[in-house]
Amino acid sequence: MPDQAYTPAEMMIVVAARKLAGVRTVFVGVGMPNIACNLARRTVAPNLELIYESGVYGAQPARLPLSIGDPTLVSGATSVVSMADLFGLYLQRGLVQVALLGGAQIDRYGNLNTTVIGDYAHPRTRLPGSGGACEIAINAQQLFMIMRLKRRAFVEKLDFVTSPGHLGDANRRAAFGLPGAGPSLVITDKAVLDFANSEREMQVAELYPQVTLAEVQAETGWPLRAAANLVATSAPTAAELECIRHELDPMGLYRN
Amino acid sequence: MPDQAYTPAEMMIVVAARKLAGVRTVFVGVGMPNIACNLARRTVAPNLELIYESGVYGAQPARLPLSIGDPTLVSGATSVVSMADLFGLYLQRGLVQVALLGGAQIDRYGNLNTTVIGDYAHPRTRLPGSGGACEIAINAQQLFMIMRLKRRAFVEKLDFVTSPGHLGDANRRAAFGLPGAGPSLVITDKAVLDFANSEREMQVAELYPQVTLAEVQAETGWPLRAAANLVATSAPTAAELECIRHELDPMGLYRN
Amino acid sequence: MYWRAVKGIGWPRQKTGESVLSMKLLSMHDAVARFVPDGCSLAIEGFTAFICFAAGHEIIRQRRRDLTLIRMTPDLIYDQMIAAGVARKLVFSYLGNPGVGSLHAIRRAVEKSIPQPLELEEYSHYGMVGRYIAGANRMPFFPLRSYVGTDLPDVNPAIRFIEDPYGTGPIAVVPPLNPDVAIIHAQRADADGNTQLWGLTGMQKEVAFAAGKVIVVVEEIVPEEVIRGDPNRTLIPGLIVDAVVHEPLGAHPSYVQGYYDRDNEAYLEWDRISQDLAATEDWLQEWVYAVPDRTAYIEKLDPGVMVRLSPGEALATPVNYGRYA
Amino acid sequence: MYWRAVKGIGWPRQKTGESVLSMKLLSMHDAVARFVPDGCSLAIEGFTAFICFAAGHEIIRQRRRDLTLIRMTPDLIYDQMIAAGVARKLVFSYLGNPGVGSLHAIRRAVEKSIPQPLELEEYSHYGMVGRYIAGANRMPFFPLRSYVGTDLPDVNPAIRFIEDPYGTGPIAVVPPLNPDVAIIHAQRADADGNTQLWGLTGMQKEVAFAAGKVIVVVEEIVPEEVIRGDPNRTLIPGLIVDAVVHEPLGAHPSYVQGYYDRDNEAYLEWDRISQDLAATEDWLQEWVYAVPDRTAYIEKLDPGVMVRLSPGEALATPVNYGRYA
Repeated sequence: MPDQAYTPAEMMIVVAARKLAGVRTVFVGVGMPNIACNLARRTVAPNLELIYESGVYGAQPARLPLSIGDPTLVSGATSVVSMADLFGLYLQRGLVQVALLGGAQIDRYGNLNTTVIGDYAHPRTRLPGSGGACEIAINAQQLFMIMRLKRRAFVEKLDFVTSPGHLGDANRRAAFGLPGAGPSLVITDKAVLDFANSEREMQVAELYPQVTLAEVQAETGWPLRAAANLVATSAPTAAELECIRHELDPMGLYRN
Repeated sequence: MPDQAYTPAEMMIVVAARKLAGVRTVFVGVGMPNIACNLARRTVAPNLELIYESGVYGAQPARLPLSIGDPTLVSGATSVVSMADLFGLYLQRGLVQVALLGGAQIDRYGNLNTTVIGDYAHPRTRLPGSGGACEIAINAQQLFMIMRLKRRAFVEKLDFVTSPGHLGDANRRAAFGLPGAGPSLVITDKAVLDFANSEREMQVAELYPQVTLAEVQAETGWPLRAAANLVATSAPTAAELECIRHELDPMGLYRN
Repeated sequence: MYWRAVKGIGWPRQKTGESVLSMKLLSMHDAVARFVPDGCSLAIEGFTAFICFAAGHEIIRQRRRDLTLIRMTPDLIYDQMIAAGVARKLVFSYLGNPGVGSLHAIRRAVEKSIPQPLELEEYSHYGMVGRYIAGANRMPFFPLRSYVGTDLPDVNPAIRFIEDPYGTGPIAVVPPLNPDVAIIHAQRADADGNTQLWGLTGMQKEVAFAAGKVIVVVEEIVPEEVIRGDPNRTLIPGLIVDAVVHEPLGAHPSYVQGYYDRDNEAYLEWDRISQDLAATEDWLQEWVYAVPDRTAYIEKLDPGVMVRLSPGEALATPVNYGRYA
Repeated sequence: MYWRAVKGIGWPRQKTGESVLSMKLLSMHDAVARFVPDGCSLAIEGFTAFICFAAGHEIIRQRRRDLTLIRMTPDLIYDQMIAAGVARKLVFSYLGNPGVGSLHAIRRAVEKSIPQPLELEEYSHYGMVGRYIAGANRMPFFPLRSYVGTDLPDVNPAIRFIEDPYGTGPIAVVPPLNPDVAIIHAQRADADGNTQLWGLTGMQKEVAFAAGKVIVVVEEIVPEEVIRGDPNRTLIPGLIVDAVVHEPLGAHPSYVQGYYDRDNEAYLEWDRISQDLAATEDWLQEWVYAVPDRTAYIEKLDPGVMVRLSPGEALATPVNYGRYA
C-alpha cells in the first residue's frame, strides 16, 4: 500500500511527473517542476531531456539546484548554450514538447499573470514579471501549469496578461499564429484541470483522493465545469515517494 | 640601397602593408592581402589584428594559409567565432577598420564586380560572386582595393554591381545609410589611386618608380584624373623584401 | 600548464607578469571611477550566475546616482544598489531572488517610492536577449515570436509588431539595447581583456559587444598563450574591453563555474534583512560602506565559507587543435 | 581519457561499445539511401573546412538526381557532384576552388549547360548565414546591412528591403532557409548524435537546426561521458540528429581541425582535371563510381599522404567545470 502521509506538494510533484510519460523534452523551472521532471526521468520518461532557460540542454543535476543558474546543471549536461540559442534554436524552433509554468493568477482560459496585482503603474504587489514565460507560453508545444488552487489565484479576470493561454477563444491562438498548442493541464494541490472541450475552457479532469468537486469550486473564481469522464487520481506510490524523499528532496523542502 | 629586383606583386604587397600603418583591425583575404597584412604586423602596425571571414579574430598563422579556412589560422588565434558572429559582431558592429578587397571589374567610383562578365542570365564568364564582399564594402570603416591595373578590369561601366563603392556620387553612401566610408585606396601594380576629391572619383595619388601617368591611363577605361599633390612611391626596402621572401613567402609564390 | 583559482582562505591574487605593462588592468575602484559616471546606463550581466557583486558594491561606495540599471534578472545585486539609491530606472525581464523569493528593496521602490521612485521598463527574457543581440550586431531591431495576446506591449511602447515581408503575418520586434557601460564577470582574461567564459554563457557576449564601454572582472589574469590555447572559448576580445579588473571571488555570493558555488546563506539572509528598511541600511553600512574594497570584504567573510563553496574538480575532456606550422 | 584520430595508414575505425545499440549509427550508404531522396534540397556545410566529401561521393554513387544543392562555398565537393549530374539548382554565396581558382564543372554547367542547365540562386555570405539563422530559429526573416546599391536584389527577388519600425530607414532582409537535409562533418559525436566541433564552427550549428533531417559524419564516435565532459563544445544535440555516420578521414581532401590538414595536391589536381570534360568523367569513374565506399577510397590513396596531413599536437588549455554534487 502506498504511504498515505504525503503532502499536497508531493502529490503535485507525482502527478506532474506521471503526465510527462513518454515525453522527450521538457522546459523546467526550479523548485517543484525540477523535482517533478527528475522524478519523471526515473520513472515514466527515461529519455526525458531537461531544458533550462539559463542555457542548459540535457541537464543531469547531481543535487537539487538552488536556481536555474546553478552550476550543477552545467556539469555533466549534454550541451550548454547561450540564451540566444536556448530561446531561439530550442524554444522558438519548436523543440520543447512540454513546458512547466506557474503564476500568481490564472483565468479560465489558462492565461497567466506574473506581473502585477493591482494597477500596472501603481501596483499593490509588484510580481517578478514575465521572465521567459511569455515566449514559453507561445512557443512550447504544450504547457502544464503547476499552481496551488486558491481563490485569489484562480480568478475571473487577470490584473495583467503576462503569458497567453487560450486567450478566451478556442481558435484565437491559431488565428494569432501562435506556434504552440497552449495550456493542456493545470496541476493543482486538489485536482487536475484540463482544457479538453471545444471552448478550451478549464475544467476539472481528475480529483485527488478525498477531494470533492465543491472544494475545488470553492477555490475557483468562476463557475467551474467538470469533464464528462471525471476520474480519480491515484495517490503517490511508495516508490514515487521514496524517490522524492531519498533522492530528489533529501532536505525535505516539500514535506510540509 | 633597396634591392631593385622586386616583382610587381611584391611592390603591391609592400605598398598595402605601408598603408596599414597604425591600423588595429584588418579584414584579410588569402593570397596577396594575407602577406601584406602579415608584413604590416612585422613593420608599421605591430598591434594589427587579422580578421578572417571564416570566423577568426587575432590570427597568428604559423605558415602561409592555403585558404581562409586553413586550420593554421585557428591554432594560436585570439578568438574563433561562428560566421554569424564574425559578420554581425565584428563586421556589421563596425569593428573592422580596414578591409582588403579585389574584383574582376572596378569603376571610377570604386564599385566592384565579382559576379559575371556579360549578361547575368547568360554570362560570358561566371565569376565567384559576392562572398562576403558586399557586406564588407558596406560595413568596413574603409576599403583598400588591391587589383592589377588592366583595361579590362578598370572599366567605364560594370557588367554587374556586386559591392558598392562610392556609388557614383560623393554623398550617396551617406544618403543610403551605409555605415562604412567606402573605398579609400586602390593599390595596383603601377600606381596607388585614391578618392580624395569632392566627387569621390578615383584619381592617381602615387606613381611607382619608372611608371608614367600615360601608362596608368592606358590601362584605365575612363579619363583618369591625377591628384594635385601626386607623389612618387618609394621602392621596397631591403628589409621589406627580406621579410616577404624569407618569412612570409618562402615558396616564392609572388616572385614572378 | 593549468590555471585555476587557488582554493582556500583569501583566494590570493595570482602573480601576473605582464599585468603591470597593461594600461587596462585597473583596480575596481579606478575602473568604476573612470567608466561609470552618474546618469549612465549600466548593465552588470550574467544570468543568475557570474554576478559581479564586487562591482555593484564599489558603485554603491562611490555613491553613483541616477543610473539606468539594465539586467535581465536584477537579483540581489541590483536590490542592494537600488536600496542604496544609485538608480532612477530599471530595465529588466524578471525580478526575483532566485530560488528564494522577492526582491524586497526593489518592491519597496516600486510600490512605495522608498528610498525614491524607480521607473520600470520591462520585457520578457527573449525580448531582453533580442535587444542585446540587436545592439551587439548593429541590427535596427530584433524579431521574435512573443508578446502576442499579452498586455506587455500596452505598458511598453518599445515593443512593436511589424508585417513579415514574406507574408507569414505580423511578428513582434524589440529595439537595440546599447548600454553605456557593461560589466561582465568571467573566469579568466589576459591583460588586454581577451576573456574566456564557460558554463552559463547567457548573454554576456552580446552585452559586451552592445556596450559603449566594457569592464571585465575575472577570477584570474592569465598569459596571452592560455587564451590562444583555446580560441573557441574566447567570448569577448580585448578589442572591445576598456578595463580588466582582477577580483578573485568578485561574484560572491553568486556562482562562478569551476571556481566556487553559490553562498546560499547570503541569499536567504538578504531575504530576511531586506524586508526591513533599517536592517537593510545597517547591512549596507556594514558590508559595503565600511568595507574599503573586495579584499577587505573577503577577509570579513567567515573563512569556513570559502572551503564550503569550493567545487570538486571536473576537467573538460581535452581536444587537440593541432599545430599546422 | 583522450580520444583522437589514430594517426597512420587507414585511420582505423574506433571500437564503439555502445554503437551497436544505437539505431542512428548508419553506414554512409544507408544514411544517404534513407535520408537523401531525389529532388530534395541538401546542404553539406562547413566553410572551406570540414567538407564532407565522403557524403558527396556516396550521393554521386547512388546517382541522385534533381537535387537543390545549398552551400555557401560550393568548393570541389559540389563541383564534382554537379559534374556528375545530381543537381538542378545551386543556392550559394561564393563559387571558387579556395586558394586555387575557378570551379570549372560549375562554370561549364552555368555557361554551357553541360552536363545540364544549373539554376542559380545567389546571396552574399552574410545573407546565406542570415537565411540559416532565420531557418534555425524559426524567424520569419533576417535583417542585415547589405545589398544596398548593388545589383543582387535585381537578380534575386528573395532579397528585399523593409522599413525599420524604429525609424532608422530601410534595411535589407532575407527569408529563412530550411534545407530538407543537412550533412555536417565534425570531430566527434556520441552514438545518439550529440556532436562536438572546434576550430571553424562557421554556420554548421545553424544549418543543423534549420534542416528537416540531419546527418552528422564524424571522425570518432565517443562515449556519452566525453560529450558531457565539456558541454559548452556540444554544438548539435542528438535531439535533432537522424543519422550518425562514423567516417574517419571523411572530409579528405579538406581539413578537420586537430585531425588532418588539407591535401592541397588534390585541390590543384582537380583544377587541372576539371577543365577537361573527359578527364572529369574519368576521375569520377576512378575515384567515385569504381570505389565502393570511403574505406576503399582511403585504401586507394597514397599511404604517404596520411603522414603528410597529420598535424602536430596542440591540446586546448584545460578548464575546470567543477563537480557540484
